[in-house]
Amino acid sequence: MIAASAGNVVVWIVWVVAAFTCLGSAVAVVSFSNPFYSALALIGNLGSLAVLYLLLSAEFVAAAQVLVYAGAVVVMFLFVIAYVGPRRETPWSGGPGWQTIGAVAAAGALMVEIIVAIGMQASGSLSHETEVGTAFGTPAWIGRVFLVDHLLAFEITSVVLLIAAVGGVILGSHTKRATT
Amino acid sequence: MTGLTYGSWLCLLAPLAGTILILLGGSRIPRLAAAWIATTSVFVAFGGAVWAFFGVHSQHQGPELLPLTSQVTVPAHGEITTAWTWLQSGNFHVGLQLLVDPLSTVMMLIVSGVGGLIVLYSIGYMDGDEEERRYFAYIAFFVFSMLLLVEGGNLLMLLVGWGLVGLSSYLLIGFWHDRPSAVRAAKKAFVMNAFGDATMALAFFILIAHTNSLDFGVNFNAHLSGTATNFVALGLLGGAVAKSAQIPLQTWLPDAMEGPTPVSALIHAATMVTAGVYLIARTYPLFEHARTIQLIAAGAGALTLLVAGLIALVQTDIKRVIAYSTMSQIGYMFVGVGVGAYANGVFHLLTHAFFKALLFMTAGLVIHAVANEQDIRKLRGVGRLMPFTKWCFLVGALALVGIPPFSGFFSKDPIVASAAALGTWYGWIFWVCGVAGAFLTGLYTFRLWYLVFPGEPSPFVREHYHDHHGREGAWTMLVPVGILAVLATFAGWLQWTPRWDPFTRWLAPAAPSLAAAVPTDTQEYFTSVAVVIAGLAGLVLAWAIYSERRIAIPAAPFWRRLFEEKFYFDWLYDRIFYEPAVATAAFLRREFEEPVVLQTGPDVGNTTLATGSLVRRLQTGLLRTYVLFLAAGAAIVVLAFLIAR
Amino acid sequence: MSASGLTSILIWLPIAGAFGIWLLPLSRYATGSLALLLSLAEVGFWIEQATRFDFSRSGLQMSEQANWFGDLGVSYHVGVYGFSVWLVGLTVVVMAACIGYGFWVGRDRTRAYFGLMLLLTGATVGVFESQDLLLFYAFFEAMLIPLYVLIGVWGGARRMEATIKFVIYTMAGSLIMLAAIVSYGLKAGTFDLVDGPTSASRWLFLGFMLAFVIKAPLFPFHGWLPDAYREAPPEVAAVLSGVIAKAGLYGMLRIAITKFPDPTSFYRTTVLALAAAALVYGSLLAFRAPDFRGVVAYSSLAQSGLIALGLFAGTDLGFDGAVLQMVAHGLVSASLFLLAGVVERRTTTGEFRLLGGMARGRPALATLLMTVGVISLAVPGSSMFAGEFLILAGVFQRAWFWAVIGAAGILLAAMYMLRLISAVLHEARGSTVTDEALDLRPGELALIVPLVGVLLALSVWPAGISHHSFTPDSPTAAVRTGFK
Amino acid sequence: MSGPDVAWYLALAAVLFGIGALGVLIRRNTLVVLLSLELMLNAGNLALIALSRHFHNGAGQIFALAVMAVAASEVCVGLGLVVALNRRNLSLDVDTLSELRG
Amino acid sequence: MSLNTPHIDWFGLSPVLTLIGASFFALLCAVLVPRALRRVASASISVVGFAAGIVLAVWLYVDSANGHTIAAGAFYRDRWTALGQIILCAVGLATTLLAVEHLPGWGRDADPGRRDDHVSEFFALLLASAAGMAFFVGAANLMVLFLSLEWFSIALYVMCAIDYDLEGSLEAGLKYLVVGSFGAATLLFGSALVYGATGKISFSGIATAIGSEGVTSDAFVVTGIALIVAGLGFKMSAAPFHMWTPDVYEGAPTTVTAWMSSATKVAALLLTFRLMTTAFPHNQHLWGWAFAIIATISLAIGNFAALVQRNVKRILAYSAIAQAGFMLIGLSTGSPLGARALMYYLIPYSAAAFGSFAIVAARERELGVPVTLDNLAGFGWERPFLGVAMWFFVFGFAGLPLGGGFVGKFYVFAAAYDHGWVWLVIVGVLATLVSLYYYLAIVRAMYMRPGAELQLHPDAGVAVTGGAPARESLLHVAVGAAFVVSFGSLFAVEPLIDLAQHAASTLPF
Repeated sequence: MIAASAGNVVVWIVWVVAAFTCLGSAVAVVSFSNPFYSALALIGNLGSLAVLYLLLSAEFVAAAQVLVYAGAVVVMFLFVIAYVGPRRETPWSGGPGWQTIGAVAAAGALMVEIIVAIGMQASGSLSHETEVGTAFGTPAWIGRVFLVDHLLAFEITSVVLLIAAVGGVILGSHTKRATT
Repeated sequence: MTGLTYGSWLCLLAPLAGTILILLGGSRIPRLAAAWIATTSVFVAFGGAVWAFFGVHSQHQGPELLPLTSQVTVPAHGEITTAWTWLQSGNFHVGLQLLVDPLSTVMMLIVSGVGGLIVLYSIGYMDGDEEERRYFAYIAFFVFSMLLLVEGGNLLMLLVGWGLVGLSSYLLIGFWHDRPSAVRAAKKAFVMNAFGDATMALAFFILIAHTNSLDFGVNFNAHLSGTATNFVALGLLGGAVAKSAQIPLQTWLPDAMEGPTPVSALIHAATMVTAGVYLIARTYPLFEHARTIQLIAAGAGALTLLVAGLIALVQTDIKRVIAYSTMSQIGYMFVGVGVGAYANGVFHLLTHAFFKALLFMTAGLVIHAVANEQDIRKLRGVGRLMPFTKWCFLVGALALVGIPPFSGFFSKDPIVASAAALGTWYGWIFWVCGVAGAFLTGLYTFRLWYLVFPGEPSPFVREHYHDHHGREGAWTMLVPVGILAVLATFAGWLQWTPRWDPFTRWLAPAAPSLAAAVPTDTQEYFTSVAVVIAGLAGLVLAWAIYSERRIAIPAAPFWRRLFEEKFYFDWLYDRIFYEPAVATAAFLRREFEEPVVLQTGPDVGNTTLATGSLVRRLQTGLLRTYVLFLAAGAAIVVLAFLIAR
Repeated sequence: MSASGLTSILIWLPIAGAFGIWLLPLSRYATGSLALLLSLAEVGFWIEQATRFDFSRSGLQMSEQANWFGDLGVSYHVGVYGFSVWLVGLTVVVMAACIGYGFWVGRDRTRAYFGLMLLLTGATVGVFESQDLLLFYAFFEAMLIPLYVLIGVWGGARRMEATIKFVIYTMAGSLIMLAAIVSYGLKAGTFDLVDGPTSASRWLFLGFMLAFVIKAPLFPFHGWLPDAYREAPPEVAAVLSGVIAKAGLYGMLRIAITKFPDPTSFYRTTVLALAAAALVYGSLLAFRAPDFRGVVAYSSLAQSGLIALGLFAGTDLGFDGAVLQMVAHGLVSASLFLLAGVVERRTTTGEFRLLGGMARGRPALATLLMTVGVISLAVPGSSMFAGEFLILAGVFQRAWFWAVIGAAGILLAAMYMLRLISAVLHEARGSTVTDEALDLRPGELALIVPLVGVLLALSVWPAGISHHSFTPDSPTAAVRTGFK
Repeated sequence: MSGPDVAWYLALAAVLFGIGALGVLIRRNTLVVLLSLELMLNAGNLALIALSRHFHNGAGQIFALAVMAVAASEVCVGLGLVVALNRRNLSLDVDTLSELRG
Repeated sequence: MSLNTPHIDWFGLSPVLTLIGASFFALLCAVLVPRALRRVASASISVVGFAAGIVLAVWLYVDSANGHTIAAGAFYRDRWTALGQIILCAVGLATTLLAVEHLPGWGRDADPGRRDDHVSEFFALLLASAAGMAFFVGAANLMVLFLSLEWFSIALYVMCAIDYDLEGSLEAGLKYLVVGSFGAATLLFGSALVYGATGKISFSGIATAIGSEGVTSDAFVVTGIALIVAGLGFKMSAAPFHMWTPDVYEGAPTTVTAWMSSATKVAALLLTFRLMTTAFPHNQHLWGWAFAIIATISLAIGNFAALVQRNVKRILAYSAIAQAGFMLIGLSTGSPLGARALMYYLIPYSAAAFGSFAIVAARERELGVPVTLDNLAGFGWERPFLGVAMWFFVFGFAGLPLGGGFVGKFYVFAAAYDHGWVWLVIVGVLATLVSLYYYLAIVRAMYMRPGAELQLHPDAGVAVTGGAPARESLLHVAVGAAFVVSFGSLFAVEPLIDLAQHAASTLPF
């Protein structure tokens, strides 16, 4: 696919840019010593993912990504970070030595194994590409799928969110704290 | 059921009843009551024995010497009664049986008769002991066991009686249980007898394995190979020598003198120790089938009668001297039954019961009168104060030495003669031993006599002698002694083999003497002369040494020491058996049980716990470690799947 | 009630009683007497069972079967054979005596104590009566639970190690047995002991045997024994050696030998060797043991060895003798441990060097200890003698030297028992033997005399058991046919 | 329009997943740990969406949307915990939270 | 535009819906009911909810002889689900009884003004998590699986941390959250891969896809399965994914621990069994072995680590890991017998697990400090009923015939042997042997140490009489129920096995 037809060079360029942004920001999230920057980096990561979603013709998800994540979640993060104040901490430090080594080994192993698996499949079940219609990924289509095929999932999601909200309230409630 | 059956059961159960009565009575009945219960029960037993005797007698046809049969059949002149099946498994079964035949009736009479006299004697002897009741319970129980032994209608019942007499002997030897020496002696006696029981049991196992039965009626030899028979005989012999204190299992008897004197008289002279003789006579077919073993028995007897005689020479304890003489006399009996002259052996058993009991009881009188002193060196001249005792003892002594017309003469000489009758080299060896034994008997017996009875009473005696209301002892003690003195004198006249032999004929149906062991008259006379001369020689020598001091006691330190150490048997057995056993036990306990067996469990446990604390260390409490494990686990599973797919 | 009902009643009456006692808030005295009453009722029911049992018929009698879980062929199946009847009898009698003893000495935490004793009774009876492998296993394990607490709570100073050791040891065996049971049962399609086929698998045989040799125990699997017997309260030790150990031997007879004929003959020599080792080794150690209980403990090791000899002799006499011996020794060791307890209560110790001279002035104690002692050293004519005679005669038919070793063991038995008797009763009075150490009280007599009485009765008629365990066919035949 | 085929997206997702995992494993600051968890979930999302397109069925996208909600909830609770910890003046360094161990 | 929304079998979902409903009402109590009444009100709502849940689940069990999926293939309505829901609701009911008397911060050192904080929310969360689990066991596709997993997980995170005055509680919550989310992410990625291999997310669809396209050994499938195994293994706290368990169980309020230790396992194991047998029957040679190995590791680690613990909650936590190992033995066989074994095992297990933690809770409330083997001394004599119950529970765990655990072990061993895995039986046997030590240690601590020597218990007086303090009557009821179940299941094996058999009958074998 390096010998890509001229038609999708653009797509390729976009993809590469997005991919590298994604990875770069991810690395940044993990490696910034200041959680505040990490959170900002996450925004970049999410944005680049949104772009990739667009390439995958999942407009609605891309939109949701930007709104829900970049919009809500990260902002929540930023608030909390601001609340607890900046706590700098250097990565790769602390804990027993074998912890770090093990960490790299385990994470790396997982990654490599999955990539290997993908490599094995690249020629297999993944090779045949299905051309998708224009309706694919549009909000309307999503809505239909949501309400017809996966109604239950939809409902569950709401319950989960509710529970989380309750939990947040319980844990975050300032009222009547014990004298510590 | 005929008279003899009733008689036999009455004879057996009366003493048992006595025991139980005394036990149940406990401390609620007065001491004398216990004593008289025991005595009566034994005399009742004697009555039963007499009843049985006449029962058998009525059936007893004239004297026929049965041809040598190689099997024990239920005798024509007696019968077996079964109370119930005592032990049964598969098609092996043993009944609680009694056998009444000439042999057993003789034994019953001896046991219950002499026993009765001795129990009567005990009344006086034990008077004042604080545990009298226990004593009489024990002694009645002994009589029961002994009767079970002689009446037992099959080998297992015989063994039961055999073991029970061992038990009661243990109880009586250790009667004064706060004396460590007594307890030790009792244990020794029991364990040695248990050894005999074990060998007998093994012999029985062979019989069971081959014939699946232990009845006298079975023709064992038909089923047994020569070797098997030899082993059976050997096993039985082991029991016999243990019980009868013959070499090599003789060492317990002298120590057994720790018991009260009547006990020594009853158990270790008159009855129990002669059980070995009875056993061989009872199972003679097996022995005759294993002739070698039978001759070994005779050899053991011959050896014992010499060794015991020699040891007796240096003993200083009055009872021990008599004890060794007992061993030696039983040696004679073994020679008798060993060569095959069962009647002679049993006859000597009979007379010996009388005169040996007599000797012990007179000794008992002395001991009782002189503050329980048993050392003959202190007792010099006691005869002056106790004439009756003195003369009775003399009777016993003469009977023992075998001076005519006392009973020993009639019973001892035929044994030696039958040894000669064999005509073989070993026959003659037995003969020589017999004669030599007679000489020793004379020597040690009259050594005892001259040391104790004649002459001026020693100051010790004068000081400690106290009579019993002007008599030498309670009448309960004197009467039996008198009776036995009479018996010891005349019992022998019952038969004089060259001329008349009703006793042999009486026994013939039960234990017909081996034809080869029936001496010719010449042999008889010749032997008698030899034995009597030997006996007199010993007597004279003793007179010369201990009375007249004509001859100094030969100073042979080595021999003296050898005799005093009883030929080192005890020493040897300690080294060979007891100490190794103790050492092994201690070693196992120290080196194996504690470090290995008991420690293995805890060790494993601790190892496990150590592993536990290792695993525990993984639990660092660090969140990241936990995640790491999760991730690593996932990675490994994925890898495994990718490989194994 | 129906004859078969008896079988279940014997199991469940005490268990129900246990729960009853735990639930009812009764006073100390009431609890004790209720427990004693129940145990005596057990004896009564057993007598009923024994009288109703038809000894002339072969095969299982008074059996009851109910579904437990059918998909694996496991059922609640109980019933008795001749020998089970005797072992059940042994159990109920000994338990009654021991409960009585507990009552007499007034154990604290009354309700817990008596509940557990009753639970133990039920479980043990269950072991002897259950005819389903899993049921057997359940009861086999259930015995442990009360024992654990009984030793652990009412035991001596070092009770903790003792209990842990005891439980872990025995469980190690029985869990392996569980594995064996699973595999046997699934292979056979049923866990029923009566219908179950015989198996030729040596592994399974070993799996079962391991449990039994530890429980019995045989040399060298007796690591738990000395501590448990020393630390347990005397009446519990009595139960341990008198009854519980017999469960292991019963297992050998009922399962290992019956269900695995080929492995049995394959490993016969091995087991006989272990048994002989146990006999001699136990006797030797008993001979040097420094205290009352030590002697009895190691002597029961020796006795287990002897009984195993009889079982694995594989001869008529061996089997009959073994059953007889199980009962006889059960009673003997129970009585001995109770006597040990009695002595310890008076002198606060079982150490020989502190004891002695108790015979003087204590006729009852002396007589009883003497009687039990001489019976236990198998003086001819005693029930123990009958048992040992049969066993050795039986094993002699297998090979002569086993019998010789056995005879040697008997000789040693005489030595250690006499040592015990004289160390406690005779010679100089021990430093701990005061005048306050009275003779047996009526209560104690009432506990021990019956046991001794039964022993004497057995001595008068040992055939009563030896010939009424496998009848009518010869034991070997019965075992070969799996008691059909 | 065509582009890099799904394998590339998946590979990207895998790498993202790995980076996220690494973040969780090596960072001690609770907040960053939470952020890294977000990365991992997003990796899952990316894969789902790529495959959803590949198979041309909506399940993947729905799944992804649901996951977003879930992620949001997790963050919500997680941040709640952070606040609570902070209020008790406890360090946010996860390594110091090892009162429970052994 | 018209949406022909799928027909929803509301009855099939009724237990879940009931629980959610109850949860909402409980939540409303937090705002509508005056503080004084909240505890009572929300507790009673919870009781009603769980009771109704049980009733409906039973009804479902009776009514769904032939299982099928509902709500567009998202949820299974069959007896496996129903039976699982019954167990869950029962445990939930018991937990409610236990929780009524639960005081934040163990009451004593928490200031009395706050003892009723969040009590309604607590019950709401309890019900919500129960609903999540009830949904989880019935999940029919990967999405529902993931979502319901998160559903009850999040609820549990909060419940763990709800005693936020105690550092331990917060720590437990955080640890659980992070590890849990990591596991969830793993699970998610695994699902994605499976989806990638088959294009399906419904279990049956996946199975057919794998079967038809013959992609059994497809790299995506196996990798996906592996990641899913890891994700679920975490939930059932099987080694090596177990590390969070001891800490969380110890740190969380004991009430919550009791709930988690029994309910979570039920849900996770039942779902896993269904997932594996329904979606990946063709890969049993992989996951079967995987679970066998995991079982072995769990048995080893759980038992060994438990040996050296002093804190009773930790001991029980490790024992929970080991127990998971036993149940995984049944699971790993993937056979009908294994299904029966698992289902049966869960019943006495959940009862005993709940009960034992409940008893620990009782002791905690009595002493006001964490319960260790040392301060458990004399407990058995002071609180006879609880003592005996604990005795039965732990011996049941140990596989002694004092509870269904005995038969359960027997069953899983049978399953393993039936599957030809003798080695697994041996492993199980040895593990049991090791486990004895600490189970016995608990009983030893309760009965064989004189309680007098530590002057901890304020109310030893009530002990001797055998009567328990009245204030804990509900706790006693709960323990009693658990006791009845765990002991009764030893005798009522046949009926329970029948239930399990029918439940398993709808699984494709």
